[in-house]
Amino acid sequence: MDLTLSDEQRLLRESADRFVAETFDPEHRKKAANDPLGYSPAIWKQFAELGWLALPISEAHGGLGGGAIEIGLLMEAFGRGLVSEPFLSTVVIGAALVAECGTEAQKQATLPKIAEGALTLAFAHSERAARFDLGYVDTTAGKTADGWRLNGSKIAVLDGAAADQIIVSARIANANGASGKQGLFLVPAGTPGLTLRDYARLGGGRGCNLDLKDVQLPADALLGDGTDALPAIETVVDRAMAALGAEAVGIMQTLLDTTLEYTKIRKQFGRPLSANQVIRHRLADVAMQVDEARSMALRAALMANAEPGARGRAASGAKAKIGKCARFVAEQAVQLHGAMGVTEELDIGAYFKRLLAFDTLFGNSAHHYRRHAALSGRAHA
Amino acid sequence: MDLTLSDEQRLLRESADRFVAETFDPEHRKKAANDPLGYSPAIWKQFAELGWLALPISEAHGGLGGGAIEIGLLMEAFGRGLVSEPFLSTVVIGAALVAECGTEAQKQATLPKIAEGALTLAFAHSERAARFDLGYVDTTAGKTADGWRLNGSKIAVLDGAAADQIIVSARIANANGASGKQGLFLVPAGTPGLTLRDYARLGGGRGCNLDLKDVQLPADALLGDGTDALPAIETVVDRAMAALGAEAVGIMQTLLDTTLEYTKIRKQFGRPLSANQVIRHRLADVAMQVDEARSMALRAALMANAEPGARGRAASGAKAKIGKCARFVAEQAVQLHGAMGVTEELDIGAYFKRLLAFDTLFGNSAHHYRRHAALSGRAHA
Amino acid sequence: MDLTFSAEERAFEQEVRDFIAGSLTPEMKRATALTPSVFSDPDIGMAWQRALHKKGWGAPGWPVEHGGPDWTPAQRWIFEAECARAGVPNVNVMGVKMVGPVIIGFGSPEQQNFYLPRILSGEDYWCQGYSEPGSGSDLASLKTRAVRDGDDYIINGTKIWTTHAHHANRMFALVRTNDGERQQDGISFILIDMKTPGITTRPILTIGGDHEVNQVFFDDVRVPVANRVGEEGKGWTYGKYLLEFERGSGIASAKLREALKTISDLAGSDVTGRAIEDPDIAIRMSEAEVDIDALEMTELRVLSALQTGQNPGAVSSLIKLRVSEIRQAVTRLGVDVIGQDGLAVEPARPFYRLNHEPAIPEELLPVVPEYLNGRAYTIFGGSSEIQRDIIAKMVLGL
Amino acid sequence: MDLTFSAEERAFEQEVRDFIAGSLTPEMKRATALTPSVFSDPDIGMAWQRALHKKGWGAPGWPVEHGGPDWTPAQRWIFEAECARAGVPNVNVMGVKMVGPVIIGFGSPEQQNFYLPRILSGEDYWCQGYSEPGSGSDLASLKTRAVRDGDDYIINGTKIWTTHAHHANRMFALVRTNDGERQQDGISFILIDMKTPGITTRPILTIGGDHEVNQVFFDDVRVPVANRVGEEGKGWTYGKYLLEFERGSGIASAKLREALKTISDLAGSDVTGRAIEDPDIAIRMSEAEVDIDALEMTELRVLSALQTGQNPGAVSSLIKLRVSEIRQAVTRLGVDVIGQDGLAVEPARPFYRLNHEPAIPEELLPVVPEYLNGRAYTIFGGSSEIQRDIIAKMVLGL
Repeated sequence: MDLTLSDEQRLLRESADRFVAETFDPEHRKKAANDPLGYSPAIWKQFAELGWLALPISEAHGGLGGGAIEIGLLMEAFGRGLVSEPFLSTVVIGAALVAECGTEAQKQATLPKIAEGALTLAFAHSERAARFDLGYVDTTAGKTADGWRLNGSKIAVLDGAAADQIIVSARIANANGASGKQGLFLVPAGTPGLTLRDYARLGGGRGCNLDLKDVQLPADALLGDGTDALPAIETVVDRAMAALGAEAVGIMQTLLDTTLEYTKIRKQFGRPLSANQVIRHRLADVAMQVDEARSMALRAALMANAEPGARGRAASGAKAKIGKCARFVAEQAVQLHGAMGVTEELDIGAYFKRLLAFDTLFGNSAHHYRRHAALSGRAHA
Repeated sequence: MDLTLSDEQRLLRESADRFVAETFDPEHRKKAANDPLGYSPAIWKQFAELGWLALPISEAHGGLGGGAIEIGLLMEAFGRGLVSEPFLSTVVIGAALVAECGTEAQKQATLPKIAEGALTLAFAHSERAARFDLGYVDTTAGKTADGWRLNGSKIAVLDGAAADQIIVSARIANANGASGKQGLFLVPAGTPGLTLRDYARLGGGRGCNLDLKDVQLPADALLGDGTDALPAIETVVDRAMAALGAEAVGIMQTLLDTTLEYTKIRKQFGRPLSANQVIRHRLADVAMQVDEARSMALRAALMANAEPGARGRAASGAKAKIGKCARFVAEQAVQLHGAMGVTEELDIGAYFKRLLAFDTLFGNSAHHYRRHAALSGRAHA
Repeated sequence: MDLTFSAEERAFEQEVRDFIAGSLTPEMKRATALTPSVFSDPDIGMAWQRALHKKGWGAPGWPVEHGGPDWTPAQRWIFEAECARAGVPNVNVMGVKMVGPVIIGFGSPEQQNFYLPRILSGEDYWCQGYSEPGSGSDLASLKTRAVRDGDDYIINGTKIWTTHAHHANRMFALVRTNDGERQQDGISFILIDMKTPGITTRPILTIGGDHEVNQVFFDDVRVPVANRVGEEGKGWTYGKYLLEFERGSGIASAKLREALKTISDLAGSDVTGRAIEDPDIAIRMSEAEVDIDALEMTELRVLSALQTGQNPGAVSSLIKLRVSEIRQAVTRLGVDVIGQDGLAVEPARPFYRLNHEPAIPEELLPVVPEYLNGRAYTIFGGSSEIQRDIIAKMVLGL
Repeated sequence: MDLTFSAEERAFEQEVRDFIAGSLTPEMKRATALTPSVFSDPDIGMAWQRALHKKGWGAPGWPVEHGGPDWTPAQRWIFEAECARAGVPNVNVMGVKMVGPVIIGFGSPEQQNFYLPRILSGEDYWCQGYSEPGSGSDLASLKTRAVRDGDDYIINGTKIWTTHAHHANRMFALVRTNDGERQQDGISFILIDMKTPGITTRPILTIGGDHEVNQVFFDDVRVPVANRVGEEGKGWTYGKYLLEFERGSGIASAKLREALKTISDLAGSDVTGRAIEDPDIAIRMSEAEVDIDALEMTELRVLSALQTGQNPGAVSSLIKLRVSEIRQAVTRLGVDVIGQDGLAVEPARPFYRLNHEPAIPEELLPVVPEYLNGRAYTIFGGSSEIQRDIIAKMVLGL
């Protein structure tokens, strides 16, 4: 039982905090917001040089073999700076899906490249009719003479337009044509039949919706051997939620710090806002919720390798609780900034929106309380 | 569109307010709490003399033909005084069930007696396994040579021990022995096979659990002709919830008034509690919720004769919303009274408990939001 | 006591419905639905104002001698409810509901004759110059100064959060003409032609990405003294009158019910993966609906009191708080209903005249901006914190 | 970073389990489950204290030279968690966790030699004389006065909310020995034999119907000066030390988890009509469980900091607030789980020794009284309002 950071972890945190503080200022964010790519390839290169892209990849595949705690340290720093580089998509999700499902050849072909910053990935899984159900996929993969043919539509593909390859989930048709288990397919950008509707993502970065119309892929586009991919998807998404939780904690801490500062300086009726007991108590509640969120993100990271039930409960619990805290913290930060809070003049708005996006991603708070209840055997939840 | 009181209604309110203020003081309540009957027959007689027991009974049966608004005016006054006389059980529910389901002979036999204060009723319907589902009844009524035989168990029978007759719901066995629709049976107190476990009721008055073991009844104990009683039960319970809502409003208003007074007088750190902005805002919220509850109780009363769907939505909406407001108002009244609030030294505790009982009776807030959603066609609620 | 309307009122209701059916174009309706704001763009809003004016309904709250329709409170209720149900555009409230009543109450006959018809007809478009940087909730501390110079005032200073200043040709403003003992005493109420030299506006984008509010700068702006309403130094009184007038006039429940219905329809459709099947969504819809029911009854209680000539009393001051909270709950529900499609930001405006296909279905576009912009409900017009201060003091006597 | 315990710690865990299995009688367990209070009746609580003392575990937080077991923070965690899981009675915290540490920190060797063994053995039962009518959250304004008379103090005044004063044979109290410039300066910390002439107690029934707290009156009560702990006028400092000591010592998450499990088991049983099938109940159970998870992690972070010799810092002051809120949520859940059976009031005490059959199943009896009595969690020991004042000032520097 030791919740203190190792020396390596402390160093990682310090370097991440420093790099983010020096690089991701409001000026930079404004530029990134207008960039069609949504992030800076030059900075991505620096991430690679700092070893961050190699962090969770196994040493056998050119990585550093780090875990959820290290990812969390980086993500929290990224949250503080509203970093929009596709770290989650490429490293936390993409690389992990390849590591979980891929054949050794597929791992060798992708993971070292990711580690050195030469390959970006995106994950196209959600569909509109699925809402937040990871098990619901209508996109189909039909076997052809020399490979696969994919048809369907995906939404909420993070960083899709910037990805060199998109990992697309599809239901593999059975011999009798009925749809069967899920498979994951590596689809290179620009493959014919692939249509992206790219958009600026709430809170920074890009996203897209994706149409697949008779997308032809070679046989080895399928990750692994055709085992149902859903358990691996659940594993990776549980860990991604832990990472997102840490990012949210960084955002919330920044909102708390900024709001504390603002209420001390801003005067109304001849005295600082922070002289109002109602505002003091509100800020006490905000601080308390930031602390609770921090505990839950840490817990989800520490449970990232537990058995699926415990891991899922920790991940859903964290996502649900942090989502609830995030709403409160974000809404109060805006409220306490008054009229300035509801503009794009201050950074507050950008942080607010990133937290809103956080709550929606991979299922909102209500969804994850329900999943938590179901995983806890409360059957009718 | 007129929401002002008629002259008669104003008079009724004034006389009820006055009578309650003069009669139901803390001294009286302490006595009533130790009374095995739970209320005072002398006062019940006065209720009759004031015409209150005749209020909603039709003129053809010795009543005054009043409606839900008049009931609401009385109930709000009763709430202010924490009245524990069995008005709800006998008049609002009992008489209404007889009026809805009974044959003309049954009405003639009971309603005039109720109006003149010579008969008290109770309604035994809830069962432990039913929770809040009015449609769930396991108690059975089997046909015998000369009547009925009832078996089963009931809980939460309000004012059961003081009732001259108890209206018991039971499922009438079909010819093939399978259980069929619900029937209501008039069971005189003391009928062999009837076992009451009487208890002091949370917030005042008495209640009991009831066991029926081979209770033999004559053929005319069944109210009406054997039509399924569930729709009538729903009608009567919807109206009872409107009446309870009005009572809750009276309780909440009293808690607000008392708490306002207390926070002005009680000093801490050299100034009144009410000088604290946090407490001022809390009281503003309490006042707002009392006002919302008042609106909802009125709405449920105005919709008491609407078609079942609209009536049910208004009643469930009122029960749900007032229940939520009641919890907030009650908990804040105690909180703001500090240590004194969590004792039996002040009246606050009794009012608090009556609101807690209100929320539970006929289904709590969550149950009625769910019923509201279901009645609104939100199917999966 | 009863909730039903009389036969005459029912007939009036039908007249309103017929009018709307004949006047509300599909374009107006679509534009209103796709505008993530309580303010319609002027081309849409003023088209509707002209239709209303043609019918004689251009200013429902005004006295008949100034062009009001002489409605009972019940008629106003019916009118507002039907308009909400039909989804009509919003007219220029700063004209019809704000400066109009002040001019009627305190303006000179010349001012009345000049300005009121132009509001009715939609010829003038007004904005409100109240808040300043540093003087938001604490409005009386405002610093924009009007110095007398012959028959003119010379105005210097700045106003902020000025809704539609970039569309308006006129502004009514509170300016400091004197340093009274109390801050409130030196304030005057003045009408400003927005084309006067020395006025510049700077857009401020809202958190939802809309250009709705502005900062307005006054640099030696010369305004005739004749443009002052009422007495010099009494502007605070007129400004407060306006707020009171405004408070009694809105019927929010009908609009909230319509907003909820829009979200509810989305939740029932495939475009959101039938979000309504999520029990959290279904229950929260009932919670919001019940909250609207309670608000409606409170509004009806006020209406009924007005109808019978009584003073509705303190209850009306609770309404603003509830309305803003319920609005936020409804917009929040919208965000949860559209789920991950809410990630897509569409920066172009207006949504009803995009010249490209949006990334997500059109009807989903306003949902997140409405939630984001709606954070202002509990801030603008007196923050919820200020409202609770007021309720504690004025309603509860604390 | 990891959450697992070492092999030594696992072995200790097993030792604790074995001890509990061998010492906790079914009667103790049943009595604890049926007591709607955080305070066990003394016959139950002190039986457990004796068992602990026999094992050498009578005062886990004390230094080893005074009879403490010399545990690491992790061992204390394990001990508390196992005790919570097993549902052991509560010992006399006013003795072991409150006055004990003060006597250890500031008492004379004579006081230490006399009182500490009697706490460990369970021979003495202590109550706490802090609050007075009018001096609750504002404790420093207390008025009970101790006037020096030779080798005695003569005490006059009254204390209120005195838990188990009717069971206790000793009280530690804050009394005013001087009118200092600051209110805090004239307060002394004194140990009082409850059998001293002039002491009377009046029961105060809690809202849940329990006799737990009292008002205690002092009428010329003569107490030796030798019973004062530490210096005259320094009582406030000792009292604060006690509160800090107390704050770091509790591990609340394990008990909350157990309380939730009790409610959860009821919800899954026929005795509540399987309340768990109500989705509202199921979701709120998950909400409470997740809140407890968060609290547990926060407590573990504190533990881990203590373990490595660091100061856990401000986070510990947030814990009291969360614990009280979560406790209330869990007791509230209990009320909803038992539904209409909650209407039945059972006035007799204790529930585990009723001499009649209760109207509702025995295991449902404590549920409503626990909720009712639990309203005090956010009031006693510094109300939530006071806690937030403190957090704003001490944690946030406002």
